[in-house]
Amino acid sequence: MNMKPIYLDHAATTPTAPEVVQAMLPYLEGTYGNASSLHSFGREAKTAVETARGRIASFMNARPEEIVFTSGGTESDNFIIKGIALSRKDRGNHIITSSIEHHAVLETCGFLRKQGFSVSFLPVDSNGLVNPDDVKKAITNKTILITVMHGNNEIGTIEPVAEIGSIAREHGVAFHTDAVQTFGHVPIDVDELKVDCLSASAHKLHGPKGVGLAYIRTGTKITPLLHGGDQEKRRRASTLNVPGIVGFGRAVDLAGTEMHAESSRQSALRDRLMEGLLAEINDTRINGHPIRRLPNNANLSFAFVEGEGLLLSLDMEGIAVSTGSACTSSSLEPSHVLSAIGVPVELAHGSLRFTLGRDTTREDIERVLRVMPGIVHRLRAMSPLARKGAIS
Amino acid sequence: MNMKPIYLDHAATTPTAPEVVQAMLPYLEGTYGNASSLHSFGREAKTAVETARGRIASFMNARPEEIVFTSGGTESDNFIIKGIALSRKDRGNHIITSSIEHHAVLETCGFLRKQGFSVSFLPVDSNGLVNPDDVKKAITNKTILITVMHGNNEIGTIEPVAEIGSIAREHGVAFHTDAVQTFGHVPIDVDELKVDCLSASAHKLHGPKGVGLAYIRTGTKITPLLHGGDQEKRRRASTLNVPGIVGFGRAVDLAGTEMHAESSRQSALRDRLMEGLLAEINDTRINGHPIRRLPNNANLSFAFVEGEGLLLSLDMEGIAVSTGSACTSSSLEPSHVLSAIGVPVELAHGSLRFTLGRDTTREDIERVLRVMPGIVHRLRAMSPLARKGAIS
Amino acid sequence: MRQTGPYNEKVMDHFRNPRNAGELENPSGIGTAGNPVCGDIMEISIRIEDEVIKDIRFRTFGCGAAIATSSMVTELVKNKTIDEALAVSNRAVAEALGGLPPVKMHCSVLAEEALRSAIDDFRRRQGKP
Amino acid sequence: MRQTGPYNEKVMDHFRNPRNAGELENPSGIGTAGNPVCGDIMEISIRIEDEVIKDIRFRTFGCGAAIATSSMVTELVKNKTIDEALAVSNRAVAEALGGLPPVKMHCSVLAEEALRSAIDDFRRRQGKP
Ligand SMILES: Cc1ncc(COP(=O)(O)O)c(C=O)c1O
Ligand SMILES: Cc1ncc(COP(=O)(O)O)c(C=O)c1O
Repeated sequence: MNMKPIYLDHAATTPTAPEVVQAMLPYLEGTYGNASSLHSFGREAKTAVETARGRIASFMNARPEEIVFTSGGTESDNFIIKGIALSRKDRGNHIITSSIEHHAVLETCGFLRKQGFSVSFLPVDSNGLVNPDDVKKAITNKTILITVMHGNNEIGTIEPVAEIGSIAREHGVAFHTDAVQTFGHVPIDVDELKVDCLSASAHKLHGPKGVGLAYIRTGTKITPLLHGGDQEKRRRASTLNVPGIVGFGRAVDLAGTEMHAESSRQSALRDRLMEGLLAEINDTRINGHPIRRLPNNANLSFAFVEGEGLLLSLDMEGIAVSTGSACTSSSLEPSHVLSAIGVPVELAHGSLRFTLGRDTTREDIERVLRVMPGIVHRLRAMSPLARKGAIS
Repeated sequence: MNMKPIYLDHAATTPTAPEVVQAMLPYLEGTYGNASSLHSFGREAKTAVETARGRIASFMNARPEEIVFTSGGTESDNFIIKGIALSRKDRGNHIITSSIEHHAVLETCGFLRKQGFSVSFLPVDSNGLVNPDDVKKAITNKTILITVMHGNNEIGTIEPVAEIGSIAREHGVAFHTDAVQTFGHVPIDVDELKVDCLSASAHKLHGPKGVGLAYIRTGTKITPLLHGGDQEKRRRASTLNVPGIVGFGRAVDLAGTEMHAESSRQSALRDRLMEGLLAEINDTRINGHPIRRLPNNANLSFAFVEGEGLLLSLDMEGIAVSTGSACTSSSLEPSHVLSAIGVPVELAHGSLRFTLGRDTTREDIERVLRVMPGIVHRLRAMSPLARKGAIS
Repeated sequence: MRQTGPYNEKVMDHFRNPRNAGELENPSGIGTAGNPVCGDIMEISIRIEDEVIKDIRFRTFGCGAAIATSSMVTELVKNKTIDEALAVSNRAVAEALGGLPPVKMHCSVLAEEALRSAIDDFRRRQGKP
Repeated sequence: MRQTGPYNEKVMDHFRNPRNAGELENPSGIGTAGNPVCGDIMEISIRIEDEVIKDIRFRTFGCGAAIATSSMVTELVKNKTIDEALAVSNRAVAEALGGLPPVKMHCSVLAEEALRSAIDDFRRRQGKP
């Protein structure tokens, strides 16, 4: 098999853009100072960090001092959720979230529950949408934090964040959104979204792995997760990852330039993929919202077969996809997101996520459409669930 | 001023070695998969991570599964100290540490104190050594954790970690050491050191910024700091920083090859620097242990002058040094480490840390020795503290 | 054994080219194990003559390891006596495949169970316990 | 103003080439502010003729900003009347330097204090309140 590999797992991580690598190299090679040092080596590093911070802030309509650099989306989620919970625990102990959050949010909420907080996990409709009315009804006088994601990493549904933000403001409750999947892919304006805090991760938008950000609106008190030195105005200690932050800045620049064009290009290809698969393969369904969804996300369930077999078969063809979110792809349980939108368990087991990127071409999609039917057919022929008549 | 810049602040951060950058590039450019993904992109990434983990483990005589990759020394310290404290809080609430720890340890202990833990900060002698007898005396039946650093980041003193480890074992108390300054600079064997947990940070040994490790001995229960996906056997969630980890692995390889030779080369240069400064400049003292110290660390106090003025004057000559640890170099208080070893406050204000590295040459040291006396003299001439007779 | 994925080459070979996939017409016994909710279900049909498994087929809904263990178990017991077949443990199946990742060992248990269940079905049809 | 370090070029210029550093012989007044424990101490000596500061010198133990503000305050008040000098606020010193980092604003306060203290000393020697 000597065909060009086709990477359709951009929601797991994206290729680092060549422009980003170029931007990072000087800070890996020559300009290696510690951004906290007073001497010229340190000052050069600091200037680079502050330039990146300024650009990223303006990209999301925030102020530079509202951006705290972290090691990624998970740290941002943990920092914000635990940090707000701890700093507000005198006011209440109730947190509202949705049942389709990323594990970085769900497990953090689970941890806080063990520490004495109480957590409401709101249901979603069959398209994966949280109902803002449910949020309103869940608020009690103990509620200190609402955390609802911007775009779902599995099914791509984009949540009504601004509406939830209005409700949070009316009730004086802090509001966080996990924007790891949307940042750099759809426009983000923290004022329009009415969020107090937001998480993002550079490697999801062609930036480097190991760097992310927490947006913390001015005036929002938060307890640090990493205690230590004075970095990041004492909100996050540790030597700044200068090359990573510079790369993140460059990736955001690229997103600023390309996002609109890429979003329509990718969603057209994505639609072709979904329609083609539906047309060619019986007993297939699309998961997630038909319209309010990430431009690069397609999630489909193929009845009677199991996702890992599909994934391995595609991998043998050089095509990389995912069965669930990457971090749970070795788990045996079906996706909590597919369960939440009511996909029957057997069907959930037969689901694949295709996520496109900057490097995805029309030919890539056509090749997937050529090989998928055969793969599904072969596995269905082996499956005890497939009634003969049902096999496409 | 067109002279070659001289970097003598390796304790703040080190230049990333060219070999390390070379090793990272393929993982920034082509092999960009998420190490949790099942497809070939993910598996290549995973293989690279596991190769690095194996090498790093054997470098410190640990098992691969005892290494958890983190974002740096601060995260490792926070993870281990909070994680052990939380997981053992049913057994007791007492933590023992020293008064000369890095802020990443001190502030974390301070945070835990606010959460209801009690912390003993042990004194050190005038060379900066913790007395193992003091540790023994401080242990109560509530003690759950002892954390004492391996090598001090300001004065370079190397603590009697193995002796403290024996005491911790006798009493069934978990023992952590912050080895951020020693890792890759002096030999480390977790069995000889008798530690249960250890922190290290790649950028202190010519590796990249933004990656570190927590060593967690098999059988040591620990609550995660970053909750989320299943990475790192559920001890630390978040997409693995593949290029960073690969770079860390390469840096450890280099340390394995060069450490012994570099340690004697650097300590000879360091001794020449200390002796030269003492001989040329009156009213100067050396801080830290005369023998048990990091091979690359010189810390001196120059009476009657203030450190920042010295630092800026050296910076004007292209020479980078530090007044305290980098992360506190913008603080007004004198170093807590110098206070703890009994340096009078005025003298503490006039202290500089010179830390050498792989790239430091004999000529660099000679140039420092040529310019330092004039700089001190000039500032002393301006100082109201210097009695005329005392000015060198 | 070389790992080219989550699985070694031998597992991948059985996943790619499964032996004895399908269903026997008029089998002497059929057995199943697992359930679709857990994401794994195996069905084994056998033809037995003189206490010997003369022919065997499997159908599996499940991950790569589930398909490979099904394939392997059919190879291991084909042309064996029932007693010999019953002596094939789940470990033996996993070992014949050159090992399975720890999280996938349950697949080999399912393969053993499906086989036993097919043999039980055969005995039941014969009126034996 | 361009920042080439923790400080802008003007601050660095006064740090590199401080104006009026030293001590006057037989001054009309001497004042100090700060203390070495905090890491900053300034000493200002003045020669006053006809209520005008004819000459002024400083000695400072402290950070770059402390040295630069000392230097700047001496420039600002030299050849001014005492009343004019007393009207020079710490903000004015900082502004004349093109700004100071927030953590260093206290240095400009010390400079103002040292000057006032030297003027007080002069008054005391004159027997005035
Ligand atoms: C929605 C969402 N939140 C959080 C994360 C965690 O980000 P990271 O892996 O960079 O820590 C991810 C990706 O894995 C994600 O998709
Ligand atoms: C002893 C010690 N511990 C912890 C740290 C923190 O490491 P990092 O900055 O990589 O988080 C440092 C360095 O800053 C250190 O010297």
